[in-house]
Amino acid sequence: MKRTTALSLLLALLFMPAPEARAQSRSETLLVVVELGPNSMDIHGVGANRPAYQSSWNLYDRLITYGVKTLPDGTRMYDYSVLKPELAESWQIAPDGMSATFKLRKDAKFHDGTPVTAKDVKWSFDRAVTVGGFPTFQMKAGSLEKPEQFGVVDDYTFRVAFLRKDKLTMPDLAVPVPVIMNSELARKHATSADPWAMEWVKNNDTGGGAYKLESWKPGQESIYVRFDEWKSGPLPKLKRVIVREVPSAGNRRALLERGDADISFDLPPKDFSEIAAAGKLAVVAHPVENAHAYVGMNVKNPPFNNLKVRQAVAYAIPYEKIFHSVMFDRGALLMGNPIATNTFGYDAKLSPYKTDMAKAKALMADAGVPNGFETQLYFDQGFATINEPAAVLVQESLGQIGIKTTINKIPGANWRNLMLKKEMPIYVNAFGGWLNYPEYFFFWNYHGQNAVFNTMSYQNPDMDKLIDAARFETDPKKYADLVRGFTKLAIAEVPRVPLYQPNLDVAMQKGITGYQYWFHRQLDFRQLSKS
Amino acid sequence: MTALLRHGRYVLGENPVTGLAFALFVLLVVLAAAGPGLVPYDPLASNTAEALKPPSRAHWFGTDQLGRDLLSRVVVATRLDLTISICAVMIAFAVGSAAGVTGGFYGGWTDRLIGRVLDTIMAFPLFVLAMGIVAALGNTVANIVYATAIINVPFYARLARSEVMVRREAGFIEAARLAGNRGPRILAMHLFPNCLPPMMVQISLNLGWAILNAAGLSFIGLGVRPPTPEWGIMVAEGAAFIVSGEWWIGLFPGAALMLAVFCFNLLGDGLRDLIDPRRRT
Amino acid sequence: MLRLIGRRLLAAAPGLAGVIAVTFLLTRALPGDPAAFFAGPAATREAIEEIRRSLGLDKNLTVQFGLYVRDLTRGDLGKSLTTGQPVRSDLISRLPASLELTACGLLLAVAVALPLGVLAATRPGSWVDHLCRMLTTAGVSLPIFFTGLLLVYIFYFLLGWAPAPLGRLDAFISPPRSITGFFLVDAVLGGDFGEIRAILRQLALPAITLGLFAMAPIARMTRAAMLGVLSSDFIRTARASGLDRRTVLVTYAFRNAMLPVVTTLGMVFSFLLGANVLVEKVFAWPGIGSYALEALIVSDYAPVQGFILTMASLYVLLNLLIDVLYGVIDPRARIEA
Amino acid sequence: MSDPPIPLLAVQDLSVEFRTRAGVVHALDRVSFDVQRGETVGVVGESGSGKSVTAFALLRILDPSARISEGRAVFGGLDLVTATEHDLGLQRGRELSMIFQNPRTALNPIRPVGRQIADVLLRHGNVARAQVRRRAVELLAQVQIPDPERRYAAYPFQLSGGMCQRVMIALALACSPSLLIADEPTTGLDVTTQAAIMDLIRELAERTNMATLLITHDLALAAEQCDRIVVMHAGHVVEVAPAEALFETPRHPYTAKLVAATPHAAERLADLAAIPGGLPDLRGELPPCRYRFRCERYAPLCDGPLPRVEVLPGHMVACWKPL
Repeated sequence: MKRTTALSLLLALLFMPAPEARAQSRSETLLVVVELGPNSMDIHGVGANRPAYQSSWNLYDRLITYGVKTLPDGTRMYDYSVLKPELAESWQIAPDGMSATFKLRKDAKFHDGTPVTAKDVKWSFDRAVTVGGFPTFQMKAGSLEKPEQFGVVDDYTFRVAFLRKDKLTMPDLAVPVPVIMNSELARKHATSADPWAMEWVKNNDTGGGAYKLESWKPGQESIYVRFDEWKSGPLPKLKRVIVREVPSAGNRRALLERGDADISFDLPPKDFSEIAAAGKLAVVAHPVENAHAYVGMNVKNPPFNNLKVRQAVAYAIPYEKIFHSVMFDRGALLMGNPIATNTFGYDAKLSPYKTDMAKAKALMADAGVPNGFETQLYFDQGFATINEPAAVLVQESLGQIGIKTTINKIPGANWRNLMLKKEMPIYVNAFGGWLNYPEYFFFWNYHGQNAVFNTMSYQNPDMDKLIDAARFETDPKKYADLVRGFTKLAIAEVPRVPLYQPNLDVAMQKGITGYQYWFHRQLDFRQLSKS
Repeated sequence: MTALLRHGRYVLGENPVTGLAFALFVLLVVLAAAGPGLVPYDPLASNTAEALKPPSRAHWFGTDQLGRDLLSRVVVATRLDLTISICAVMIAFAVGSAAGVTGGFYGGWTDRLIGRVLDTIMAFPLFVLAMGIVAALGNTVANIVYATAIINVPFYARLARSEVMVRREAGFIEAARLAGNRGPRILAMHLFPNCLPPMMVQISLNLGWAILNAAGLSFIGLGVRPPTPEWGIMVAEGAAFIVSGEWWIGLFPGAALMLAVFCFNLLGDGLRDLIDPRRRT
Repeated sequence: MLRLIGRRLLAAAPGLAGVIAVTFLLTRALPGDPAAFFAGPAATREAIEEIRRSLGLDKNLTVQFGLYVRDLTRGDLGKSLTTGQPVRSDLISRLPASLELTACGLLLAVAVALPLGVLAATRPGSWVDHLCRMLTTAGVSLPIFFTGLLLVYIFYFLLGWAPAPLGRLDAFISPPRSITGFFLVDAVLGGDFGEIRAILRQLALPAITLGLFAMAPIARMTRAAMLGVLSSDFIRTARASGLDRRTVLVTYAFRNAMLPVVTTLGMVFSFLLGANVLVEKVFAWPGIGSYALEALIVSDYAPVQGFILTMASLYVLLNLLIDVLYGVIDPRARIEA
Repeated sequence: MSDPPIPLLAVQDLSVEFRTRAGVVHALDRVSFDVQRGETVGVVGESGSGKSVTAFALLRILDPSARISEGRAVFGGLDLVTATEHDLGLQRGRELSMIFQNPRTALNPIRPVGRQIADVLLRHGNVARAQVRRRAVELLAQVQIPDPERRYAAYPFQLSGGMCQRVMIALALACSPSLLIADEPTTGLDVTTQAAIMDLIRELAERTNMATLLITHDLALAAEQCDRIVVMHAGHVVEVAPAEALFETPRHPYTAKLVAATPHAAERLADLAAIPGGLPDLRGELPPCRYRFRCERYAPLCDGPLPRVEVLPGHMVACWKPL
């Protein structure tokens, strides 16, 4: 019948091989496939998500940045101990150590051609500390709190006054938040209700960074093109970068393996271990600094307010089983040690915990609950690929010492809610800090100020004393003792049981070189090249 | 009774596909009832040493990421999946036909009111409504059943209403009314039984659809609570392993799901042939 | 005809009002607290309260509902926090993608299911009948996301026939000049054959996945309708007056059988719009389905409400279209309306 | 006497059975009769006696579950039973056509009546495409449909029962067939329309010397319209005779009862004798004479094979003890 011939013609047409894609533009364009794309181009925007940091990092300049160091295995990473110039050519710390003066580059321009001056830096920093939410919080972490601290000496000289001698202030100027915005362009779109032009900057590029924003279709893709007049560093090699959102992890892997995508960094650990083993693609692995996945317990309410019960849990956790069959060894095993392997103060011998069911049962008896109890085990559905199997393994092993748990898979929005309420008895979660200092990690996770990340609502004045001292201790020996002090206390009190340090794995075609690991765990396009 | 049996045998005989579907249905019911007793392993016991093994003599369907035996999980899941779909469809059938029949029989503003409510449910994108309900009330099995039931109510209500509207003026209804039966008795005794045949077909088609709906919810993370074995969740988990080559994790639960839905749909067709007077030449 | 459209729209108004109210309540019942979610991980309580106030979520429900309806009348569907854009512009830019995919899916399903249904009806009880039933039922028995992933695995990953599941167009080809927003239509208007082929290749797998899912109800309804019509009196007259097989089957029987099939097509189309939420997730298709799904999971109200409202109005428009189509095919409906 | 002319239609020992859920139904058993050119033959019997099945069998438009198990039906040199579908297709609607009982449902509800007539004309090709519409309008006029030009585009639901039947007739006579089978053409119509339709059929038949096979349960109508009458009972032809002879001297007990049960203007309702019993179940084992259970004249003799007795020339009766 004629209808079947029409159908077969259509099918043949569909499945003929594609026309040879424009090879020339392919070699200068990088295709990144991600699970979730940016929801804003403005790092100061309300609710800007992590992919938004990547856009801002590449679209904007900062005053200074970190150096680079090459690891024994040949991979490169940022060096948090070395600060290098970016927009600022040079800077001096005042003799009294209470301020820093930056000399700006004279030839730097914004994407729309207007020259970059100190007043842009002033406007941008004032914006960061007053707009509230996460950016203001991050600036405060480096004692950058008030607009009065920022002064314009002349068009190309900018001064920052310190509130206190905080060794985090200078490094905090190199994190994604303190960007330099084209204040003239932004102010044109500001209104009385929106003085900082949040609405406009969210969707537009007021930067002067190495890449300009070519187009952005939220929820689909964002395309960046090289800013050829960029002066704040060596001109990047890639002309164009496309970040395309592909929700299904399976498809992302298929795209990589068939060579249609160049780079991806949010695949499940199992895929990374198999891709690495296959060797067709290059996989760069790097344990995430100052981070760990943990089983947290609420120390305020029974049953986990009882230290013996917490220790029993610490001995019942199947560390190796989780690390192998959930993470496929992609990371570093911590077995109860709160400090990450590549963070100052790490000492494997400090933590006594390992999987020892007999000891765990004994501790349960000592705790006065030999036949255990019922409770609820929670995890964030957003990270279900890893947390769900881990929760199931934890549930099974805790069951063997009498702790019967039902698992609750909580959608993203509700997870933040429960974390704020701090009512979850026991849960699987993870945290990573940007600034690679142990006291910065403890300040967020163990300090009595009970920040949202102190999910266990653990408050112990001794712990607070140790952390606060360490934050402002300049003598290296005393600093080391303080760090050892609060680490041992955290292990003894075990409000949470650190499991492992996850990897930031990045899979890329063999032709991609120059990848560098950054603390914000996003891609820096500026060092990448594609042969 | 013998006439029905002979009639039944004729339809099954003449139409092997319906026969096959009926056999499948019996198998499913047996698995649901005796499943947990028959399985070689504990469906919840993890064994990481044996993780991600392909089908072998020890594990006919292979093992999943935590080393749990897939055959046991697929078999044990039968009970849960059948319960979800049967309960959901029964609720939808009860509520739907009650609404449809009352609407059709009494007419007037009750009919219009019920009609508007049905329109609202029908206007909703069905799957999104289910997602909303489960997301709002939490993903317990009961909520999944209610969500699946609500979105199926309009099908039954519409069917019941049209059947009743057609027969409302029929002679025997007038006679029953004259004999002093009040409204509800007429509805229950006379009108409702007539709606049953087309309803049977809708029920069987719906059963299949209800299971698929539960699977869809699992795929977006709103399915049954882990670690309970349920086909939808296992297919959703398996989906992530297709590209990496562990095809069996998703395939076997998918096959079980397909067989169940397949069986219900074919039963639906078979029932229609059984009931459709025209086919009874 | 206009009277029919007017009457139909009027009848749909209460339904739509119901949808608006239920959506509002449903989204407010969602467990998550968007303020907490969008305040970011390091937010303090005050930061969250501040965001809650800016979102207007601190007012009581009735006030919020009043505000919502007022905005609605002004066509303002609020702002999505996930994409940061006004919901209306998101929906407008994404709706063509969903409609194009669903329409192609339906077209494929119809192109296969109608002949199958007719074939099965003309040879009841034969192997063709059973094959048709088995085939279409198999299509609908697998969860749609699984069929999608399987097709990607086989046709893209293993065989390499299909293009990468990267959404509506290969990353390196720019979309056709947008006239209607429907890539296929724009490309045809643009006349660039290579572009049309690229778009069709990208549409192939997702459309087939959707099509497979829609085939069963269409084939089953066609078979039943054809069986019904073939045993009617006027077909016997047609055969008795010696009309050839094709005229009897197509012009007489099929044309009449189209009436119930058209109603099913309407129902299947609206059902597909709901089901392609999952297909969009698998094929990274930038449609309104995946958009609403993302928003639902993070309890971002505005897009979910916008999506449901769009779907509800699409449903009403669709029913209207079916009635008009019904009138075209069946003079009785047209003349009595 | 020259040897009898070759009949237009000769049906010999036609048997039909239906495969149903409850077993095989032997609907027709060795039915035989002839129709001469230009003659009007009536086929009468209670409903369910196989009258319509005979008609459908001739045109082979039986239900798919039916099967012609034996017999021949020679029509103008062609055996309708064994003819290929193609050859039969050429005959249907051209040489041999049929009209049905409920005219409104027997027409395509969503296609203008004129177009339906045009379809038949186009199919049998004896009218050029350009002329088809004019010819169809002429046909509508021929069957006395008022304002045929406008009615061409009308739909069946817009016409009355009588009007639809006229369209049916126009449809059937479009290619001036040599034999018209009319299956209960006037049942369900009011008496005046009934008479008009029957007159129309007879007038058109005479004009083209067309033979008519009138199937009806109304004996009075048959008597009035037909030259010869075939009486059927439970799939058997029990008696064939010229109309008057059948009424004056019915020879088969069943025919006699039928005649007695037919109201004449004169008689009163009370005199009408009902025929006891009902048609036998055609599925089970059946005695050779299927009227046996209802026949007072039954005798062991009747258990032999059913005879065909030529009691008078042209008057056949299938009974061992005719009246």
